[in-house]
Amino acid sequence: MALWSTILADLTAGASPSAWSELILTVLLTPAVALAAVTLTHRKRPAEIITVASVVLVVLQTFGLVAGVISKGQFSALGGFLYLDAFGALVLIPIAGVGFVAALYSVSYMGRQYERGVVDDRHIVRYYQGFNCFVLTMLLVPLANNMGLMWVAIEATTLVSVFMIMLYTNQGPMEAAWKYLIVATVGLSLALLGIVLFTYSNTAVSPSAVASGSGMDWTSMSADAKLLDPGIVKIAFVFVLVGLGTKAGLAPMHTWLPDAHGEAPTPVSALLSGVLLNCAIYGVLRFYIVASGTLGAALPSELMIILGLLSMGIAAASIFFQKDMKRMLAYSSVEHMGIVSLAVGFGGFIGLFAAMLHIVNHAVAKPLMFFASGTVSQRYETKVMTEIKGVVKTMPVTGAFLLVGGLAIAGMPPFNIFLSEFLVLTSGFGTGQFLAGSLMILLLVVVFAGFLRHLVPMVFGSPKGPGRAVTADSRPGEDGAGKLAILPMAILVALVIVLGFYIPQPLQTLIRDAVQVFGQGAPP
Amino acid sequence: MTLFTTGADSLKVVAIGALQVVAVFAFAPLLTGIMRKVKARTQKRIGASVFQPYYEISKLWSKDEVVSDYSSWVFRSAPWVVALATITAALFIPVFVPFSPFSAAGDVLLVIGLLALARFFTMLAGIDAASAFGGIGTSREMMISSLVEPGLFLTIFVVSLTLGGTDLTSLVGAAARSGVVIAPSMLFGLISFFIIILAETGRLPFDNPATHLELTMVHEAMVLEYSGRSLALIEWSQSTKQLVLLALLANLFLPLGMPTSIDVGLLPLGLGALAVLAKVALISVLVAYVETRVAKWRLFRVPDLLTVAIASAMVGMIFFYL
Amino acid sequence: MQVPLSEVLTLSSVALLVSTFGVVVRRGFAGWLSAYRYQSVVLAGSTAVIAYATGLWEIYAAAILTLVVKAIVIPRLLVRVTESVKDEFKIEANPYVSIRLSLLISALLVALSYGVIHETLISANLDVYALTYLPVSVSLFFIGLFVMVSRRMALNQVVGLLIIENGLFLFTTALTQGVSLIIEVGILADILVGVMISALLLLRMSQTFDSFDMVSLESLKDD
Amino acid sequence: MNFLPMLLPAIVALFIAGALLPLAFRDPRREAVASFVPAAASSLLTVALSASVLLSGSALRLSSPVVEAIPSMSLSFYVDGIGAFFMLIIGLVSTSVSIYSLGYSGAYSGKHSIRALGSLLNLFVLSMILVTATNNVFSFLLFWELMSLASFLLVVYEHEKETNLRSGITYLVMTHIGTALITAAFLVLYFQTGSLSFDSFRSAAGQLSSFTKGLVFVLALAGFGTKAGLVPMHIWLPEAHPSAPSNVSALMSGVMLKVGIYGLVRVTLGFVVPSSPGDAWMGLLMVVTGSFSALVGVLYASVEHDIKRALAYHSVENIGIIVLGLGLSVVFMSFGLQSLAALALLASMYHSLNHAVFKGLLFMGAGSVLMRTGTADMNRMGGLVKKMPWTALFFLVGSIAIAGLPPLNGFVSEWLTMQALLSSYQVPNVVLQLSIGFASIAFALTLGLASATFVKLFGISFLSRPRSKAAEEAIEAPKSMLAGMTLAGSLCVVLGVLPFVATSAVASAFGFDIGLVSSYAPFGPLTVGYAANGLRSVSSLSMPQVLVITGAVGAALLGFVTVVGPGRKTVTRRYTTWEGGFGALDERTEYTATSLSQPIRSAFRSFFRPHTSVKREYYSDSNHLIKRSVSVTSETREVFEDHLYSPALRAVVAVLDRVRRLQTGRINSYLLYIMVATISLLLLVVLQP
Repeated sequence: MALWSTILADLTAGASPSAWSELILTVLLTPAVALAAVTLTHRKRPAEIITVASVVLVVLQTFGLVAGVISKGQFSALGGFLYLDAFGALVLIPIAGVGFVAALYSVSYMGRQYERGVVDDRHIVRYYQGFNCFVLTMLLVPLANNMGLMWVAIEATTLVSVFMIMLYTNQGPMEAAWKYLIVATVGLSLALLGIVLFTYSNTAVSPSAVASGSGMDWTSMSADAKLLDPGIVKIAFVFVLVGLGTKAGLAPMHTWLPDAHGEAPTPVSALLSGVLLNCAIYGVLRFYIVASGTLGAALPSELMIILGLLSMGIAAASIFFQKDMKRMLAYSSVEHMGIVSLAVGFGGFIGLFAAMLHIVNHAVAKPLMFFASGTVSQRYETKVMTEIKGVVKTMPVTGAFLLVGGLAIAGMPPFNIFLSEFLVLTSGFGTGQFLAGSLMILLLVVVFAGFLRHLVPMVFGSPKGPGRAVTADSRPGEDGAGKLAILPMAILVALVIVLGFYIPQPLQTLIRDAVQVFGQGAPP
Repeated sequence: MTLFTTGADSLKVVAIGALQVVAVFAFAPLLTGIMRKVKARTQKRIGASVFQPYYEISKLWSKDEVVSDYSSWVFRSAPWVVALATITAALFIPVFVPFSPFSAAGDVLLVIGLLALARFFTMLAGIDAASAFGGIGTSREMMISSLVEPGLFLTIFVVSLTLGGTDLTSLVGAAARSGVVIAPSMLFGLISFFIIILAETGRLPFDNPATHLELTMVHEAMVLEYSGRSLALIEWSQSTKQLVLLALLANLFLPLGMPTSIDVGLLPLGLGALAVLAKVALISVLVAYVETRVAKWRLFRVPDLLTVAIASAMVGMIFFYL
Repeated sequence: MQVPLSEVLTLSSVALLVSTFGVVVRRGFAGWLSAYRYQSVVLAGSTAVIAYATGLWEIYAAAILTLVVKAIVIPRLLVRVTESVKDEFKIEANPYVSIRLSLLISALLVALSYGVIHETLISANLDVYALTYLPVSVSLFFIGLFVMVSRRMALNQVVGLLIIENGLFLFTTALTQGVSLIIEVGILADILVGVMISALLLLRMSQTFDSFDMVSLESLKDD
Repeated sequence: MNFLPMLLPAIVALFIAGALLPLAFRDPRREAVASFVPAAASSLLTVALSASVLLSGSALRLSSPVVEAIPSMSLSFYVDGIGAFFMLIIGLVSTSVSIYSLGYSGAYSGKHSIRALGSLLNLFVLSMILVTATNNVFSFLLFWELMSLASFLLVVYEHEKETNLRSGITYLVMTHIGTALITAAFLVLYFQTGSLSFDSFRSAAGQLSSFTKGLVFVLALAGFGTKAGLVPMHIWLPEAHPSAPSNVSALMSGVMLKVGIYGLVRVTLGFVVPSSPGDAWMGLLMVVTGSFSALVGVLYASVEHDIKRALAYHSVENIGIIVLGLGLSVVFMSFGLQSLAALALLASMYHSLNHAVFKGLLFMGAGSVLMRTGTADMNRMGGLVKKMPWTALFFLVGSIAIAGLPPLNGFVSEWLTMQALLSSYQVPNVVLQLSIGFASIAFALTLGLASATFVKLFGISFLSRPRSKAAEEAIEAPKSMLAGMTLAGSLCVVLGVLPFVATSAVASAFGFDIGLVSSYAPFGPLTVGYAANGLRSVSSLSMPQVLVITGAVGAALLGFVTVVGPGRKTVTRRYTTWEGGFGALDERTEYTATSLSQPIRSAFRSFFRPHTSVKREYYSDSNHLIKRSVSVTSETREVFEDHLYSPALRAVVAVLDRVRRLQTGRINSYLLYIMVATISLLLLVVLQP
């Protein structure tokens, strides 16, 4: 571990405070510039190269920011308008990481769709425009200090993702986009009600904030959380929880999620599931911090536990009967967001540590599953799981990744999801929430059974399927998916396995600082 | 009393043990002869002489053996294993003298294990000859033996509770000391042990030893393919097992006339041995008498009789506890 | 004559509630469009009242902006978009909840919002604007949501959305004079873009499916 | 022991080498050698490690952190006596199985990848060994499920057959339910002690309240029972073991079930120490479940005609006997009868060692028969003793051992269990005495049925005439398979004849002092004291002396036969079996496995509820007199499947189906959900004080 700390030290030594705020701005600028460049060139090849380059840049800058946060704690830019602390940095990592991996995968996936004529030149360019805009808006969410700006960023992500879901113009995506737009807009307006109420109670308390116009800033809200009026904060937190909960896919507001993630093109649904949900739950947790400051942790945690259990229950039921592969993965995202809210509900150092870790773990495992299932459904030309058999025989490498990803998502121990789920259970039983803990174990078993019921016949068995050239005699070595599809999946599989029993030192310190931001549990 | 005590008394001990086994081995066929004689007499027939089994064994001893070409070494080794197991089992049981020298090495559970080993190999031999008769015998024996085990174990449970422990020498000694009066639990133990002996030795309600009709034979069917010296060995160990079990019944449940311990002097030991012989002969007469009175039960009614044995042993146990 | 401020405020909130009920009652497309136009005017009026009371010039700009956009631009845009739509999709033939029952439920929702707001906020020392307009905007929000729930036609979803936007706008102006204008404009812009995209989507959908009836929009479900 | 701390990492490294090495080769022969030789070597190392830990009595401690912030979240290992004893079992069996797999993998060289079999086997054995070495909840669960995952991948190794997939899924889901229960048990302990490490569980064993003790015990019994295959949770076992390749099912049946028993022992004796008569109900529960699952296991095994399914059911029976022994020791412990508790524990642990060895041997025998004849159905085997003499001999040794017949190890552990049952009269509570008495009926019935089953298993598959062409053309198994079986067979004999080897191992593992149970001088007898109503006696069993006596009797018999020789020279002629004068009968008239077990099936009708269906085929529909063919199928119904599992599954599915309907597809209902959610949460928040 000494190795890591030496790297961090000399990296952050040279940078002066103002350097960090410039880094925040450049991180936002990179995707914007890429967006402009893609619209200018308007051709497939350059669009791909620009997108991948911009995402690589974003990843590097994010690592810089994370190093800065670990050594400095937190810093802001544009006079407090943008702000980054440990919790924000933690949510930033999946955005950059999954963005990079999704970019790589979409080059191969959209390329293949392009060859098959499913998508023409105009579509590809619009896809990459949407992709860069999507990354930009998602980066803005954790960086925004002003809650109004964060709300605008989340609303923008909704509009951009609606735009990208409508890429394929047949009936399914159209209907999914419509439902997504309506439900999300309703949800977000509810969230706006909550945010405005929070701001109102904040300005009522500290007149100085009114003058400097920072009434809506999270930093000032959390600073005088103790002084806010409990009545207003109670209603405001409910509005924000239901509002942003819709975007985070917490039940019963999750209904748009299976349609949207099921119908969107695979890289987009990987981004939606892996990262967008994190940004929404990030918003909810920001206000959870303020509300637990004012009302004490009891009431907000109770609400989080109720919604968490509800999401796991509904997701478990739907996974058990699902026929479409992508919808099953969407429901599994609902389940994992339920686990994160349950972890925060259980609270204490271990609970919050588990929540942060689960956000990162889920962002690693879910895209892996989406990529593997995307490649498989591209090759078998169907998304219905009962029609796909013997993937391990026709596509050995992707089959292995599908199996590893599936078992990881279902919570099978050697992989990373089990580590955070186990921590959640420990915090559950540790804080005496026996009923919620045992209900969670029960639902995890149902989800595991449901997943296995679909996954094992798909991966094993003698290969038959409607798709092109799905014959048993394909040479075991040669795998259907191209090199560029295998690379992102390989990175994610390696992470899924390694994170199962070894969490790198800087990530641990980052998570510990993020838990301090919640200001609840001291390490045991 | 560990076996390898040094000096003179170890010689005496081994001598008594060896003598006892030789006596058991010698008198066994006589017992079968007596039983057949009694059955004949009750059916108003003269019947063969009491020593007929000896003549049969010596006749078979010098006959050629015919072996089926489907069978394997298991078929040919079975008679030797059965004889070996039965004689070793006899060694551990104090038959004529309330003392068996080898009780340090094994107890009544070992005796049951050895008898089970003999039964295991007989069943295998039944299948090995690849004939339907062998199959009939083995399948019926499988069902009967699997129901005899619980009865046997529960009887031992009752006996070990009332007489303390499973070491045969101390059991027989304790039975002798307890005199004529039989504890109620021992009475129920006696009933269940009697039924089990009928099943073990293949007497009438379970199996008809005298017939070759495939409808009724169980033990006979398994050894149908044997001839010559192997058949002689099997017959001999069958009757030894019969004598040993009857002697066990006599010594444990009807201890009348049995000297309480070994060092009482030669005369009472001799008298005790004679008493045992008389009791065993009396019981075999009773068994033969029961055989003529009762017809062979249908095979699927046999489990009910064995359940009666288990139930009575269970009641014996309850009697002891309450 | 100097009308005291509180009367004016209660008068404008009553007017707002009446205009919302007006939208709920309408059956046809043209009907609720005119009711919506009337509601926007009343909204602009009450914003002007707040601006006059607080003397802040931004709120005046916001009031004019609402009047222009909501009373004129959006209705005309919607009319142009829905020209090609056949008539029978404009009339709400059989909504999930009959009109009389939906009126009752709207009244219930108003009562609920007033109850909740007063129950929790007795202790908070709210200024007079918040006190009057907070419950109105919350009930406006719930009624808009209820309209979207109870109507079968896709067009009426947009109606519900617009009512919710009005409620939201009133909420923000009444409560947070202190919020900087950029955020205010940002929020308004976001809402408008949202409405435009839904209109665009409606257009695209009307070409792919030949009807606006929601029934055709039920293929994606877990059967 | 200075080299001790290095052994564990060396074992782990060797196994991982065994897992990765085969990936470097292409030709199946070299792949097999590259994976199974390191496996055999590291299993030997495991035996050495566990033996040295048992002998020296010292413990090995090792750990590497996973999450610094939470101290007890780390990969920590602690090899103490109990762990070493089970590691010894795993080491012994996996050594012989690895040698056996060298030959056995030849059967798969054409169709399946040997690489996968080799590396998965290495991972499987490694995870089992590490489970017995872990020292905190996280690492225990990690390696526990790694074991289930590796064995699942091996169960679905031949994944063309549909049934294998279904049994694989049932297996993994049932194991996961078991793990859920175990996690709950450990976390309840965590709530009591505040840390995840087993040391704190052990130190807090005294202060647990009786309710927590009961709760943790029941959860652990259900959780580990699912893994060990106790009756109500055993349905995965008869499907998973036969579908795995035979060398894997030898490991699964012989050793993986023991890891379940290890968990149970660790929790009952380590964390939930029964100390007061109030805890006796736990022992009684184990005795009842144990004897019940022993009876059910052997009943199903006796009517089974697939050799691997029969052996799998038989594992259920033996696990029942082990749990029976454990239950008795818990009962004795809660009444403070330390010596009897040690006796019962010795019986149960000795039986788990024996069962691992002879079940491994039997599965290896079945594997070589399967490899040579291509079928596991006994009705198509027969006469193999002439074609595969060595396999037949080993299978016979295994059958005698498992049937608990004297010369071999099965008898010794059953003798100890019977002595423990018989000495239950010293328990001062009448209800316990009577219920243990009733449990001993089931136990005794199991012994009878076990020897009957193995007469059928050995007789039908090896003796009499071959019933199919494949059985006729069978040839002896390759050398390496025979070597594996020789190792296991000789272990059976050694453990049978010299019981002091195992009793001293168990004594030092569980730390009860030497004098307590019986004298451990080499060749000394196993003695159990008796003192009932004034009569004192000592019953003892010394296998070496029994062997000497049998030898003497054998010599005497031979002498008698030669001395009393036949009058004239006798000749042994070979001739066809007597067929009752009907002329040459073919093999169809022979007894088959199903017909052999028919009397048992009718004797236990109420349990099996045999269901026969007759199917008639006619030449023409109009006249039903002339039949083309009549086929009768009679099979026994799986009681637990019909009455316990399918109704439960239907109920769960019905509930899930109702919840699933929420996704109606209409946007109105989605918005309704949001409205309802907002209003209900508002009311919840407002109305709460």
